[in-house]
Amino acid sequence: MKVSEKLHEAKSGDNSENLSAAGKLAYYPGCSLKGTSFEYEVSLLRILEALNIEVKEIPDWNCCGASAAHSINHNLAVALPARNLAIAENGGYESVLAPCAACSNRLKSADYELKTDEILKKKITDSIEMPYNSEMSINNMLEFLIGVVGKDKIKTLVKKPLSGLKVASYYGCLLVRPPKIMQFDDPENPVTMDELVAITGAEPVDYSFKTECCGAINSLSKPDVVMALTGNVLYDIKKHGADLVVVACPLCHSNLDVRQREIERKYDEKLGLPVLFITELLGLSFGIDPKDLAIDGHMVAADRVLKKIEELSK
Amino acid sequence: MARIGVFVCWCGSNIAGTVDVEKVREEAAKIPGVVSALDYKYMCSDPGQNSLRNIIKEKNLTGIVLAACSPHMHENTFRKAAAKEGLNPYFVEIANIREQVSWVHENKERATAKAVDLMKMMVEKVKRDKPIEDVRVPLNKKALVIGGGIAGIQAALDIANGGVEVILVEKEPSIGGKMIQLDETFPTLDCSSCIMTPKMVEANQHPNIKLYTYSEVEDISGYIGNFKIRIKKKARSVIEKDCTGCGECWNACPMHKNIKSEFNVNLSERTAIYVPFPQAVPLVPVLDRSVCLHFKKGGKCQKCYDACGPKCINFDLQDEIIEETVGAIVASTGYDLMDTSMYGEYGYGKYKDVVSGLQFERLLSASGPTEGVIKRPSDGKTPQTIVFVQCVGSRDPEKGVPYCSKVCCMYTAKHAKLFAHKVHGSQSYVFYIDIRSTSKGYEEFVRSTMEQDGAIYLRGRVSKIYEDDGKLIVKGADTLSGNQVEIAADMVVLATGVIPKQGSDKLAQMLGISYDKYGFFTESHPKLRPAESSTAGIFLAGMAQGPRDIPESVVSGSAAASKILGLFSKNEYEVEGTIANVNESTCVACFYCQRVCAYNAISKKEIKDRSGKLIKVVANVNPGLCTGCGACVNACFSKSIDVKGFMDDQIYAEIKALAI
Amino acid sequence: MANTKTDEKLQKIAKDLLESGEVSLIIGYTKGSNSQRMRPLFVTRTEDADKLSFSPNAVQDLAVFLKKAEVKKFGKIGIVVKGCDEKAVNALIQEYQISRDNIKIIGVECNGVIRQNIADKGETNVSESTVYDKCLICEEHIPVLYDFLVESEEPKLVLSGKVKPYSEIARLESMSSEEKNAFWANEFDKCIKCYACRQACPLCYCSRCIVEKNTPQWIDTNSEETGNAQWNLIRAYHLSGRCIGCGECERACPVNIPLMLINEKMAIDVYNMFGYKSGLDINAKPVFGVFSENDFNDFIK
Amino acid sequence: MEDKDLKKENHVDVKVAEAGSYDPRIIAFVCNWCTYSGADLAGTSRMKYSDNVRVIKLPCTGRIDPLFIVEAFKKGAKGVLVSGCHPGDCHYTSGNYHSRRKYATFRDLLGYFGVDLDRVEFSWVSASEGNKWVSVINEFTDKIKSMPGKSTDIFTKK
Repeated sequence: MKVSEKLHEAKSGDNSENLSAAGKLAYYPGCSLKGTSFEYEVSLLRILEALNIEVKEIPDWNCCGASAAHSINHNLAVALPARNLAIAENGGYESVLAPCAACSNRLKSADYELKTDEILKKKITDSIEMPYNSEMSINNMLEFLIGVVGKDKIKTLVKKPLSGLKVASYYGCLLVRPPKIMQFDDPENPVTMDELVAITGAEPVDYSFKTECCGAINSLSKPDVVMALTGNVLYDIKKHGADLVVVACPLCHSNLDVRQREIERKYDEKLGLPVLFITELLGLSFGIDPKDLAIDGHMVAADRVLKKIEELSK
Repeated sequence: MARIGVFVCWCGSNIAGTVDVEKVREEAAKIPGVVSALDYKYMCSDPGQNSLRNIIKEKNLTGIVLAACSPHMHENTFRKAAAKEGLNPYFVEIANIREQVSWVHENKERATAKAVDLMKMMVEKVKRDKPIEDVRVPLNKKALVIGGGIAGIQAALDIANGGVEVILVEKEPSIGGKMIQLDETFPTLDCSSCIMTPKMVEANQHPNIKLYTYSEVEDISGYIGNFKIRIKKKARSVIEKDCTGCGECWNACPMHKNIKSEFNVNLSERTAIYVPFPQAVPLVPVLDRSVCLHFKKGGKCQKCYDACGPKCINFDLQDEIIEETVGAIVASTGYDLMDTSMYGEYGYGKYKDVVSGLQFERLLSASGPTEGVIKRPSDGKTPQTIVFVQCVGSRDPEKGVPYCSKVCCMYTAKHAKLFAHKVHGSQSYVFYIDIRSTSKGYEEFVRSTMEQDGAIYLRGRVSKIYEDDGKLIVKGADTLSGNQVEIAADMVVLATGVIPKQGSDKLAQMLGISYDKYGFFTESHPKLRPAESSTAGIFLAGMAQGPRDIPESVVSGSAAASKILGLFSKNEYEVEGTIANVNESTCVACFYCQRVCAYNAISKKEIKDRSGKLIKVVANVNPGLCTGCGACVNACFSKSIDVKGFMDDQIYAEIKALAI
Repeated sequence: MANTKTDEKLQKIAKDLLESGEVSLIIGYTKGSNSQRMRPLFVTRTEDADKLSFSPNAVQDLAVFLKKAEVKKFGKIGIVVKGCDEKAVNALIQEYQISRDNIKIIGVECNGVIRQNIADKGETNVSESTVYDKCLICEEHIPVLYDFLVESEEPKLVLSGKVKPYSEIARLESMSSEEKNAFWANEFDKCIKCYACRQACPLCYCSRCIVEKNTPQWIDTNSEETGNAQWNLIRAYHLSGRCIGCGECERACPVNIPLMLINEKMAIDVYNMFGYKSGLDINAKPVFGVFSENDFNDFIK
Repeated sequence: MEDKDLKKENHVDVKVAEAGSYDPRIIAFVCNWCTYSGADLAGTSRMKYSDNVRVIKLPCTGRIDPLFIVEAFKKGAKGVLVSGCHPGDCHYTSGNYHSRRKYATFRDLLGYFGVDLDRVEFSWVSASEGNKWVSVINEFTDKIKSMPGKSTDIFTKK
């Protein structure tokens, strides 16, 4: 028990400033962004470049434990994200960006548990053989854009306003829940993604299933359930007249995008709703070439929407 | 020189069976200052008391110790007996050798040793007793009632009818509170305004009641019998005594858009100069300066002034400060309804047809925005299906409050019933957790809503409400059948929970009364002193204390009134003399005592010399407020404050008497 | 010795304050009889302001004078304070002993003061091995509240972490009751009841100290083992949650009782239990003037 | 129930063995409204408990000054108990909260000075908890009796 340590309060970092100070922002990509959702990473890195913000990928990062660990082994489920966080913290980073909703959820949950449970903290830091003090802010994509980058800064980069385009934001479950841990936006009626949509100049579309379950985890085991749930979301979006959907979660994306054709066949009703990542939409409004944003990497082609954007901008 | 008498009671064999009372007596006689030591079978009996009185006289005693039963039993008996012989009653101390010795120990020798110790302690204590005089506080026989809802009006009327002057202060432009906003009242379905307006008028016209509406209590100081209050009468911009309430002014006001009517809970609009509702008391409009064109646009518009016959509009009126002195106060500030923004899934504020219970009340009311025809806010159509959601905020520790708001079960049943009566062939659904209908006629009322009026009650919570094709889809659980249900409704009514009036915590701090973590005022004792606050002279009534319905509010108003009339039936208020006392010569005015005092009993006192020059500031104890708890003594570093009856040197002497 | 820039700034502020009549007395430091000592200076005339000075030898907490009647009578007072001393001013304001309106705080940035015993032997270097322990844990090198700030010309104090401040506390905490008892019995045995600790403390301002109250006499006044322990206990207890850690009591003790080990231990405990540090905010309620329903309860059955 | 019976038996054992054995003095400072009434209730219920305790009654735990504890030690007490109303039950609304804060700190200070903290006990005993009073006193007495060697402190003359 060192006196000096006891009396020194943890100094909380203000992340809204000093963005230019390179090396302060750690980036945790997670598996999806390196694989099935490569579009997310490509577009993210492009807009960060445009925003002149440097992020550093956490060296030697490992799985966040999202898909299985947390339902099997509690200690493992905390230790996996804790290792990533500890690497970042010990590397002197002040905040972590985890664009994948599942990753950010796991990182935040682990951080929360370590903050509130001294015994667990001891156990985990012993097992990862690194200290961890819960001193970083952990951000999902929306928190990062709104809280760290800031709306004003994003606004300055919108070169090609998407006015006339109607965009529905789909939040899914993990971005805002559980509220006690996420501490971000209204868990039942979130609005941050809509705010970002509004910044691009597009019109946010309000609809009823913003936070309804997409079926996510049953994707492989019970595809029927997934199709029914995702179908509910997509048809409601369609009914409210959206041109496209934006998401900030790889799993949401794959259910809404990859399954769309199947859903159309099953319910015998056309949807044709391109599903973009919020980073791609922002990129478009920044005037970045769609190809550079990997927009051609989706199952539901966005050609029609891109054409509409071109027409509107004329 | 102390002349102490010690009396050891046998209490039959209750004490004498386990304690060697003679030995106790012998030991007492050895103590310096003890001039008389006696033992007797029953000290509390008449002969016992008489011998005690005789010896006080005979030996000219300066203090007595009774080694007997618990002071909680007979301390008063013996104090009274001593007082009859001219001895200060506080010069009586009890050594509890029954409840805390003979009844709890078995070994006679050891029990006797303990009894001797306790007796010695009390002898040392009584030697150091100082005469204590009970404090008499003169009473200003005038009462202040804060809040003019049903509880406050009832309290004011009862006090006034008892012949005592009352000042009734109401923040809003009219008295009436929440009750006047209601349509009909459960379980009798009599119309709220029909029973409320006569009371409001009576309060306004009562010769003993001085009514200040659109006014707030700004400051309160003093104590029971002598509270100094400052009331801010906000500038109404209308000269009350000249106004006839004709309505020409508000009819002439050009500002009649986008100002939401508070009375109709945002369901209609009002003008800048307005009366909140047609039966307002007093029927004098208020000019809302925050929206009035005259004030916003540099004095150009004066349409109301032009329209006013008696020319009683005066834009230059200023806030007025009224100072009064009262002897007692009733705090009846009422309640607010909980904000439901934490229930994003219910869409209140997003979907126009999701309304609160109080809004529905206005939709039902013949004086409401739809003149009593139920129309939904979005398109004015009469709904055929309404879903009522109970416990929105109540009994929800996660998002709202853990307590039950008490009135929602009943008003929801009433809403469903009135809906069935007004819209024939309609259907209502009620989601509930439990139904709480425990007063006279309440259970029957809920039953008939189900059985005769066909409301379908579903035991479960609503998880989500969303709009679909002009309908509100209500998703919820019916836990009795174990099914998920989805109801397509035209309208949804949220039974929002009850919270204390905004700012009631500030008022409580001003009054120096305690309040719970939600902000409801706390009773002095939850069961035995439910009308009293923790501070003498301040009484509580109505929902400010916690959720309750109209009859209970009326009862509590009357209870507070009867307490005040009882208090005022004497000319002076008597307080036990065991209160704190400041040593002004050593006090350094750090005011830790003031910080820990739960009763606001400590104030700053300036000591000045003859020329009026300030010498020093010291703490000062207000005898009317002090309860003698002694927290201040503990807080004082230099021991410059002490509490009579438990003085520092007495406790020191008690400990010393136990030295081994 | 020549005036440093710091001295010039101090003198200018003092002159302005006195000239404008904003204060009628300024309490500050001036150079002492030897080059390694600073002593207090009371300036009432503008021409004397030139004597004001500051250096890492300005050890004394001048706030102690604010409790003196002789000083109080001046009404409006200016005072030169380091970060630690300034906390005493704040605590005095919190406890109504002085009014914020009546005091002009001339804060000096301080990067540590040299322990006087080694300064007397010629030490002039400010480093982690020459300053007081309080400087090693100092978080207020710049005072938290001031009307004027005089920046330091001294280099920032570099902490290698090799010198552990108040390391004795941890050692004591790990001892058994008997060992602690023996440790303190030995220390308090030296006490001669001179009350220098009390006189040097800016927060011991009672006009009649508890030890001087004789009805009842809770604390034995003669200098013997049990009375000494009681005195030291009650002094520490009365300063718990209030002590701002200036260390003047320990410095004043003629028999070298390590009083800061007690004060600092209590500061840590109070912070751990109630999250409160003394003297940081003049608007904060003192920790023992308030309570929370959720206060630490574990020790109560 | 069984537990309680057992305790009773143990207690009787102590009594039998008491002649000539360690007989420590215990002083209890209690509030008038809760603990004193609780102790009275133990009496009216004819519960039996250790007779080593001497009770000093005060209006409220808020009045029980830490100085009393030191003084009790000085006068030879081997154990000191402070007891009052449970949180939320204080007759004077907050006296027990204020004293809890002070005692948390004072206790640390005593421990730091080498007083065995087993010798100072704090409890909440309500007016209806005669049985709790009995168990608090018995357990505390047993604890003090079991530690005759540890009863020195720097407040009493050696």
